[in-house]
Amino acid sequence: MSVTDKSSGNIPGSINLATIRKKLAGTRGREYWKGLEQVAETPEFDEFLHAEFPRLAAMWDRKIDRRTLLKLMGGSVAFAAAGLAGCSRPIGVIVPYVNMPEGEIPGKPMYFATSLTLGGHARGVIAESYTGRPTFVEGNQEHPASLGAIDSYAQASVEQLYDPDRAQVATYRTIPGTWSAFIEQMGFQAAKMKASGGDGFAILTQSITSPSLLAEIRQVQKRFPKARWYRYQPVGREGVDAGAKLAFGERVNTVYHFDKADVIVSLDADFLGLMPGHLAYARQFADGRRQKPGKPIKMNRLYVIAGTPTITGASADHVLPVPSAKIDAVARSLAARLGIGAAGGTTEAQAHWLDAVVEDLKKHYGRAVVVPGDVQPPAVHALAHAINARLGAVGGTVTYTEPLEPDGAGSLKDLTDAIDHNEINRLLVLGGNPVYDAPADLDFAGHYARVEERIYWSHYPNETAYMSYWHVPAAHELESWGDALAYDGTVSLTQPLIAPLYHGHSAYEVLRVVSGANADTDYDVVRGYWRQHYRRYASNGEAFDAFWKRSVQRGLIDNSALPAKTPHLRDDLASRLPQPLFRQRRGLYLQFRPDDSIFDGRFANSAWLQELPRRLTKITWDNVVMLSPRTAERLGIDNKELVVLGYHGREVTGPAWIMPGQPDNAVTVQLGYGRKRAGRLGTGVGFDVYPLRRADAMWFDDGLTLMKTGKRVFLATTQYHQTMEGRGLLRTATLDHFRDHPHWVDEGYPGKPPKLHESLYPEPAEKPPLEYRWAMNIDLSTCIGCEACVIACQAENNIQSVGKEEVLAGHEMHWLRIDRYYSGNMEDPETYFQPVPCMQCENAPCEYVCPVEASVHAEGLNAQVYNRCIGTRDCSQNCPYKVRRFNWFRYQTGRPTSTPVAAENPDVSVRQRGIMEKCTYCIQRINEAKIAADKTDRRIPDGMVETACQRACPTQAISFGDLNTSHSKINQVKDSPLDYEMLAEINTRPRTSYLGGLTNPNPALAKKDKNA
Amino acid sequence: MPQVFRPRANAIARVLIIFAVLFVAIWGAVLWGYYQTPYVGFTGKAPYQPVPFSHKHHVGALGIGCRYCHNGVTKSEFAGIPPTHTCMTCHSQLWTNAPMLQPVRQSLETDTPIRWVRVTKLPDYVYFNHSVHVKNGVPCQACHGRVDKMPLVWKVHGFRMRFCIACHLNPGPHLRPENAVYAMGWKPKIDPKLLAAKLMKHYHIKTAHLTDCYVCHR
Amino acid sequence: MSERGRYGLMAAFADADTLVEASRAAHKKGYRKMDAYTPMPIEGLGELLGCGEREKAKVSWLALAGGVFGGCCAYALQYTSTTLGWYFLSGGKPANSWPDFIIITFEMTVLFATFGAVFGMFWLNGFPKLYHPVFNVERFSRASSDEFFLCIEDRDERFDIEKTREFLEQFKPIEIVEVPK
Amino acid sequence: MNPAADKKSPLMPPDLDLTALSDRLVGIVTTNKTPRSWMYAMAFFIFLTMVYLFSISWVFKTGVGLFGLNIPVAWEFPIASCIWWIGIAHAGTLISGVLLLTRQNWRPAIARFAEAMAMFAIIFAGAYPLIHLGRPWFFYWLMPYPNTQGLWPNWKSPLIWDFFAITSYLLYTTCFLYLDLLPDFGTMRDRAKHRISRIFYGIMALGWRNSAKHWARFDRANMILAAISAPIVVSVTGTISLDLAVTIVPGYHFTIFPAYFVAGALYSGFATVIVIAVPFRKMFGLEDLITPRHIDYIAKVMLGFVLVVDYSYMCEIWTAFYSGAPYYYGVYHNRWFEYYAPVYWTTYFLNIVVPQAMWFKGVRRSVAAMFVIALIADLGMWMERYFIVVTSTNRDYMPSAWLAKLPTGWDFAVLLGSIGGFCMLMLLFIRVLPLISLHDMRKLIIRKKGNVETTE
Repeated sequence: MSVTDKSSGNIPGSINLATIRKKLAGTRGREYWKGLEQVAETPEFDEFLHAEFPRLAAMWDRKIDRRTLLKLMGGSVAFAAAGLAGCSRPIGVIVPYVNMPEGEIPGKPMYFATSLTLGGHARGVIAESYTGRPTFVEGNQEHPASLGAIDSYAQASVEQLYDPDRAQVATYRTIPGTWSAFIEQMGFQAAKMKASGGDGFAILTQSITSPSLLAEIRQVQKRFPKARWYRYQPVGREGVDAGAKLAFGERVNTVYHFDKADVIVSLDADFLGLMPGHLAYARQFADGRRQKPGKPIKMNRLYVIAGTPTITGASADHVLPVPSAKIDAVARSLAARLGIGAAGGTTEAQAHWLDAVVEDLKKHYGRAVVVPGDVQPPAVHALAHAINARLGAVGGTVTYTEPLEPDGAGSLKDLTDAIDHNEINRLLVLGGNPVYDAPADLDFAGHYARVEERIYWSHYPNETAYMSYWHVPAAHELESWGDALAYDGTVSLTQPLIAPLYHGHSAYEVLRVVSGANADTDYDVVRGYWRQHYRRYASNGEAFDAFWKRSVQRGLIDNSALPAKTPHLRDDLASRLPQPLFRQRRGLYLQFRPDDSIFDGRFANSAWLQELPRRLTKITWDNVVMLSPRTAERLGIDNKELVVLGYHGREVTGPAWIMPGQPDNAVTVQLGYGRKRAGRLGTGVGFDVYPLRRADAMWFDDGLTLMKTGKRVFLATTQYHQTMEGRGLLRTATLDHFRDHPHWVDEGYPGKPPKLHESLYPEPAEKPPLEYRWAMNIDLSTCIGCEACVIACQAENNIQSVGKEEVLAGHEMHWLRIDRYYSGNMEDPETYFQPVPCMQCENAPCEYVCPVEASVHAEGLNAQVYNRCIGTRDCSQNCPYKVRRFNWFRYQTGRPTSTPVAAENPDVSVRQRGIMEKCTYCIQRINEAKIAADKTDRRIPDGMVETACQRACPTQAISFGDLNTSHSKINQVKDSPLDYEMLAEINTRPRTSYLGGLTNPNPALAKKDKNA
Repeated sequence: MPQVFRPRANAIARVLIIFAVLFVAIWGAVLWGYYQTPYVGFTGKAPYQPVPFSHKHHVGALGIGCRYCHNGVTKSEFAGIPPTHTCMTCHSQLWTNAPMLQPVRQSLETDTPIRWVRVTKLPDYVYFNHSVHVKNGVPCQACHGRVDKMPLVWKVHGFRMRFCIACHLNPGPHLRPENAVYAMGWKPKIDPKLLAAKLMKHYHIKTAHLTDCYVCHR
Repeated sequence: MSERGRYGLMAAFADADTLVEASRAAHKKGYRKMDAYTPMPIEGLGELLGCGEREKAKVSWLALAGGVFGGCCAYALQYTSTTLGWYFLSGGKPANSWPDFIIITFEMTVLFATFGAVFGMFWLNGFPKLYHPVFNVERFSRASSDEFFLCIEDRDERFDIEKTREFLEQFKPIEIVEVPK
Repeated sequence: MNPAADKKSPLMPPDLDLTALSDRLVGIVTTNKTPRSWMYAMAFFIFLTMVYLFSISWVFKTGVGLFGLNIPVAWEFPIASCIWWIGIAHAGTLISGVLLLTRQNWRPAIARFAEAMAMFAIIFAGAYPLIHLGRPWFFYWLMPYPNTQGLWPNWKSPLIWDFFAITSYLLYTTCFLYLDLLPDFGTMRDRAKHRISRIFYGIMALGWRNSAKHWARFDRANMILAAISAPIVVSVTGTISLDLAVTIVPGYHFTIFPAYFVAGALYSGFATVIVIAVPFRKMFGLEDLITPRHIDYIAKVMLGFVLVVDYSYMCEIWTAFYSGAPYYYGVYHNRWFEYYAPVYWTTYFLNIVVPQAMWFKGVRRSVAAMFVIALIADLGMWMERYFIVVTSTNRDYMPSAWLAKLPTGWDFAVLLGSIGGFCMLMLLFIRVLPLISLHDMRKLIIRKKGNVETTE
C-alpha cells in the first residue's frame, strides 16, 4: 500500500495508460509479470522455504548445497566450511526491466480505478498492482455503487483472475485450437452469413448494460438484419421489468434512497445483500441507524416481510416470515390498507402486524418506502410502485430512471422455441453457462445440441463449453477494457491491469470476429465508442483525450447517472392486477435463492468464496435445503439429514438445514452448486437445484414434496453454538431503552477491569511511551453481516483456504470471523452479528505463555512473529477470544485450495506449516504509512491507515485509528456511551471495542425487545 | 582374580574425561565460528555476473552516483536494478560494440531482461525498506561497504538479525548528514559522538520501539 | 610377591562384627593407613579408617556450592537477558518479572546441587580408579557380595609384615594375603 | 526398623544370606537362559516401539494436524500423556528418595526398578511436547544459547519453566540412578562371566571397591540426593500444572493444581510400580523378595494419595462455583453434561469409587486384585489428565468458538507406542542390571541379624 498515492487520491492517468498500452502490446502476460518478480525464480518454493529458514532454503534447492548440508549435519562442519567456502553459491536471480514503464517504481504498488460487474451491474473498484501483478481490489470511494466499499464477489475477482482452471486456450470440439484458426473459420462463415442476411444466426448474452457492447450488438444486427438476440440471466429481474410495465406501461429503473427514509418496508427484498446497488443501499441504510456523537438520538425503522431469512431480515426491527409465494397476498393487503386494490388473504397475526406497519407508514408520509424483492412477481412490484406513490415516496425515497438495459432481446424460452422450429443454425453464447443454469423444463442442453454451429465465449471450460464447437477463453475484467452502468446509470469504465494470462479475449473481439468485422482490440472498440459519444458528459469543449484520461483515472464518467423521471402510474392499476397467486397450496413451497457466496454458480471454483461462511448458516463448501423448525418437526426431518425434493416429477437430494426464521411450509434452496465441470474445486460441491427450476416459476412455486432418507451428512460449519449463554459478549438494546439508560452497555454486565493496584505488577508495563496507539471499534448497530470484511481480510493477508475436510476438522484459517447469535423463539428469532478480529489486548494472555517470544507486544500491538513461532499453540489455548489460527498442515502451496501465488500480497509473509497466525490490524499498511510519514518527519494523519476490513465494510461499521491523535475518529467513536470492551472483566484490556447494538422496534408491535 | 584393568587404565580414564570435556567445548566453538564464516554469510565472494559490470570503474573512477541506476532507493523498499535502457543511455554511444557488452545489446534487441545474479538477499519474512533508511541518514556504505572499490560486487556483511539489531539499538554512529548518505568512504569532520547525537536529533530517530518485531517482520 | 612390591596385608572375615572388632583394635594399636572393604556400608567404620564427619561434610559443602552456583547463574541469566540490552514487552508484564523467574532458578539450584553431590563424591573418592592393587587378591571379588576385608597398607609406618600378620591372626580371619602393588 | 514388621509375614525369606542374595539377583542378569515370557514380551514391545517411531516420524513429516486438534482444542493427547508420564516417574523418585530418608524397610526390594521406571518415564514424557510442536525442528529455540538473532527464551512462559523442569528432572534421576547403581556395578564386575561384560561393568563401576571410605561418602551423597528428591518431585509436576494454572482459561486457572497434580502423579506412579513388579516377580521367581506385604505398603500409599486427589476434585468444583463467574459454571456444565461428560464420569468412577477397595486388607494383600486396581488407577489418572486438558478449552469464553474434537488414530498410535517403548526399556534394563538393589538388600539382611549398626 502506498499512502502517498492513496491520500492524495491521484491515480496517475496518462502514465498508467502508457503502461497499459505497453502491456497490451507486450508479450504473454504470464512471463510479463513473472519477469518483473523481484524474487528468485520460483516464488512458491521460495515463500515456502524462506518462511522456514533462509539459509537452509538457499542451500536446499541445489545439489551441491544439499551435499554440504548433509556434511553439516554429519558433523564435519569445519571441513565443510573450509572445503566449500571457495565455490560461490548464487542466492538467486534478479531480473530488471528492459525498459521500465514510466512512473513504475519496483516494490511500490500502483492503483487503477476500474469496475467489476455482477449481473451486468457495475461496482467501481480500485485495483492494486505490484509491478504489473494485480493483487487486491478495494472499493472506489468516488463510485456511486461502491462508495469505497466492496462485496465478497468483487473481492474474490483477484483469485479468479489467477485461477489455474480458467480456460487456457481456444478449443474446437474440446481440442485445443488457435485464435487465428478461429478468426479464419469465423471470417469464412461470416461471409456465408452475409449472403443470407444472418438468417439462423443468434446471439445469447447475459444481461448487458455496457453501452459499447450494446452498440456492438446493434452493429451486428445492422450487418445481419435477420440475426437475433436473446438474453438469459439465471438470477434475472424479469419480475421487476414486468412489474414496472404493469404499473407504468413502460420499463423503468428504480433507485431507492434509504438515507431519506425513516420507515422502510421490504417485501422479500434483500437490498442489503444482493440487489443492484446493494453496497450503496447498505451505506444509506446504515447512516440512518448510526448514532452520531452530539446529534439527537434517532434511527430509521426496517420492516421485512421475508420469504427466507436474509441479512436484510437480520438487520430488521421487525420480521414477518411469509413464504415468498404468499407475499403477493400480503402486499395486496398492505396496499388495500392504503386504499389500493383489494386485500389478499392474510392470517390474524399478519393482519395485526400490517395494521401497525401501515400506521407507521402513514405517520411518515414522504419519508417511507416500500421495496419489492427481485424474486417477487410483477403484481408485487406494481403494488409497491403504487404504494410508494401513495406514500409520497416518489422523487424522495424512490426515483425512477430510464431502464439500464434496452429492450429487444428475446428470452431463453424464445430461443429454445426458435430452435424447435429449426430457425437457428448458428448460436453465439456470450458468457453465462446456460447448459448448466437454464431452467430444466426448457431442456437447453438438448436444444443446444441441435444447433449446427455452437460458439461459446467464457472464463471456464464448463458444462456449456463442453457442448460447444468453438470455445474461446474470455479475458477477465481485470484483463480487458470495457464499460458498464452502475445501478443508477453511472457509466463505469473497466481497464486492464495485466495482459490476458490465458490467451483470453474480450467479448468485443469475439463478437467482431464472429460477425466477420475486423478484430479490433477491446481498447480500440471501447475508446472508439466513447470518442463518438463523450460529448454528452464532457464539460463544454473538452477534448476527448482529456475527457478520456480523466474518466479512466476515476474509473467512471462524471455525472453520467441517469436523470430521474416520473413515469405516470396507471389509474386502473388495481383492475389490471393478475389474480392472486396460490389461493390454495399444493404440497410445500419451493423457493430458489442465489447463493451468498457463489451467486448463480459462476464463482463455484473460487476457494475464497466457497470457504466464506454463508452469511446466516455459517456453512462452507455446501448448499442446503432450508426448512422452518415447525415444518421439520412436522415432517420428522432431522438437521443435516438428506432429503429428496420432488417437484414436477423431478427429484433432487440434498441435506436439510433447520433454519430459524424460515417461514413454515417454505423450503429454500440455493442455486449454483452440484457443478459438473466447474474446475478442481467447484465440481461436485453441493447439489444442483436447477433441475427443479422451471421457466414459468423461476423463483418459487408450490407442489414440492419432501421425503426423508434417514441418512445424515457432515456439513462444514464454522460456528456450532448459536446462543450466547447469557454472556455479555454482544450487547444490544432498543432505542427507547438507550434514551432512558444512556449507559446501558455497562449496566447488568460483568464489570470493568480491576483497578491498577490490584495487580501484582506495576501497570501498565510500557517501554517509553508509544508514538501511536492503534485501536479499532466495531458498531454492532450497523454491522449487517455481509462478510465482505472476512474475505477482504483473507485477500489482504494471504490467508489460505483449507477445504471442506479441514473446515470440518475445525482448521479454518479466517482471521476475522463474524459470530452470529440467535435469541428469542425459533420461528422468528432476532439475529445478531458480531465481527471478531484480534482484540490486540494490552495485557495479552497469549503473549506471556509463548516460550520463544513469537507472540509479543510490538508498537503497542499484539504481534505474532511468524518466523519465530515454533507452534506450541499455548497462545491459542490462552486466548479468551479464540481468534488465533494455526497452520495444521502445509496449506500455503501445493493444495487445490491454496491461494494462487501470484494473488498473494507481497507485503505479508506467507505462513508456513506449523505456525500460529492472527489478525495484525494490517500491520503492513500501518508500517507503510509510518515509513511514508517518517520520511517526511510528520505524524500519520488520522484516517490515512485503513485496515482491509474497515475499507471493505459497506456500512462503515468498523472504525480504526490512532488513540494518541486527539480528536481522531476512533477517539470520538470510543467516547460514545455505547462503547464497550468484550470480556473486560478478565483484564485483557482489548484495543478492539464494540458499540452496543441498537434496534428501533415499533411500540405497537412490542414483541421485539432486543435488550439482551 | 578381580583385577580387570592394567595400572595404566587409570591414566587413560583421566585423559579420556579431559578429552570429553575439551571436545564439547571445541565443538561449540567450531559451530559458533562456522556461523561467522563468509561461507555461511555469502560474504566476501563476488558471484559471476552475465555482464562483468564494475562498480569500481563506474562509481570509483567515473563517479556515477548510486541513484543514477538504483533510483528506487529513495522512493521504495526496493533500491531497484537498472533496466537495460539505463545502461544504453551511455553505451549506445560508448563501447558500442565491445564484446563485453554483447548481452546488454542483445537484451535490448530481443526485449529479454538481463538475468543478474543476486548478491544480497534478505529472507522473505524480513521487510527491509531502503527508502526509510537513506532518508534517515543511513548511508549505503553502512550495509553494502565500499562498493566503489569492488570490481564485481560482493557482500560485506552477513546480514544476520544481530547486525540489524545492533544498529537499531544504537543508530547514531552509523548515521551521516544528508549530503553524505550516498558518499563512499566519507569521514566525519567533527567528533563522531557529537555528530551522532546531532544527527539523531536531526532525523528525529527514537530508538525505544525500533527493535519491536513489527518493525521488520509482518 | 610381584616385582612391583607390596601394597599391604589383607585379611578376609566371614562377618561384619569381626571386621569391626579388628579395625577398632588396629586403630587402637595405632595403624592409620588401612582400609576396610565391605559389601555394604557399616556405621562407624568410616571414623576408624580416617573418613570421619569432616570428610563426609565435604560432599555436603560441594552440593551446597553447586546449588548456589546454579541458582545464581539461572537468575542472573534471566535478569540480564530481560532487563539489560533489548527485551520484549510480553503480556503487559515488566521486564524483571521476578515471580516468573523463581521456578527456573529453583530447578537449576536443585540440579546443580545434585551435580555437586554426585561428582563431588566421585572426585573425593578419586574416581575413576579402574586399577587398584586390592583387586589383585583372588578372594577380593567376594568383597562385593559376602565377605569383609581389612587391609593394612605397607606405607603405614607401623607396618611390619610379621607383626601385622600376627596382629591380624588373632581375629581368626578366613585368610590373610599379601596384596601386591 | 519396626519390630511390628517382624511379626507379620517376612519381607524376605529368613534363610536368605548374603551369598544366596548375590547369587540369585546377579544370576538373573548373568544367566544364559532368558525366560520365554521375557522373549515374547520383548518381541511385542519392540513392535510397539516401531509403531511409536513410525507415527512420530509421520507426524513430523506431515504436520500436527494429524492429531485430534483444532482451534478451541489446541492441546490434547500428547499433553495429557506428557503429564501422565511425568506423574509415573515421580513414584520412582519418591520411593528411592523419601522412603530412604524415612528408613522404610520395604523400600530396598522395589527402589531399583522404580528408579529405572522413573528415568524411562521421563524420557517419554519429555518427548511428547516436542512431538507436539508445530515446527519440531526448531525445538532448540527453547534453550538459552548465544544465537545469531541475539534472542533469549521468554522466561515468563510456563512452557520454558516446563522445559527446564523436565530437563533437570531427567538429569537428576540419571544421577540418582547411577549413584545407586555404582556398588552394584562393582558386584557385577566381580561376578560377571565374560571378559567383555567384566570390562563394561568395570568401567561403569569407575573402580568402586567397597572401601569403607567410599561407603561413607557414598552414603552422604545418597542422602543429599534423597533429600532433594521431594522438592524436585513437587516442583516438576507443580511446574507442569502451572502450564495450565497460569493461563486464564476457566478449568485451567485453579490454584489447587500443583498439589492436586502431585498427588495424582504419585497415585498413578505407585500404581505403575505394582504393574511392573507383579509380572517381574513372576518372570524371575522373586515372589519371596517382592512379597504381598510390599504390595500392601504400596497400596496404602496409593490410597492415601488417591484420597488427596478426590479431595482436590471436590475442592476444584467448589472453587469453580464459589468463583461466581459464569465461565466457571460453564466449565462444569460442560464436563458434566456435554460432549465429554462420559470421560469425566468414567474418570470419577475410576479414581473415586474403585480405589476405595484398597481399604480392605484382603484386597491390598491379593496380588492379582492389586494388579487390576493398579491398571485401573493408571487408566483413571490418564483420563483425568485428558479431560482437564481438553474439556477446559473446548468451551471457554466464546460460545461461538465452542467445538469438541475426537482423538485420531495417530493419537492412540503415539500413546500406545510410547507405552511399548517404555516397557521395552524396562525389560532391557533388568537383563543388564540387578532389578533389586544388592547393597540395600544386604543392609537389610545384616540388620535382621541385628547386632551390627549399618548406616541407613
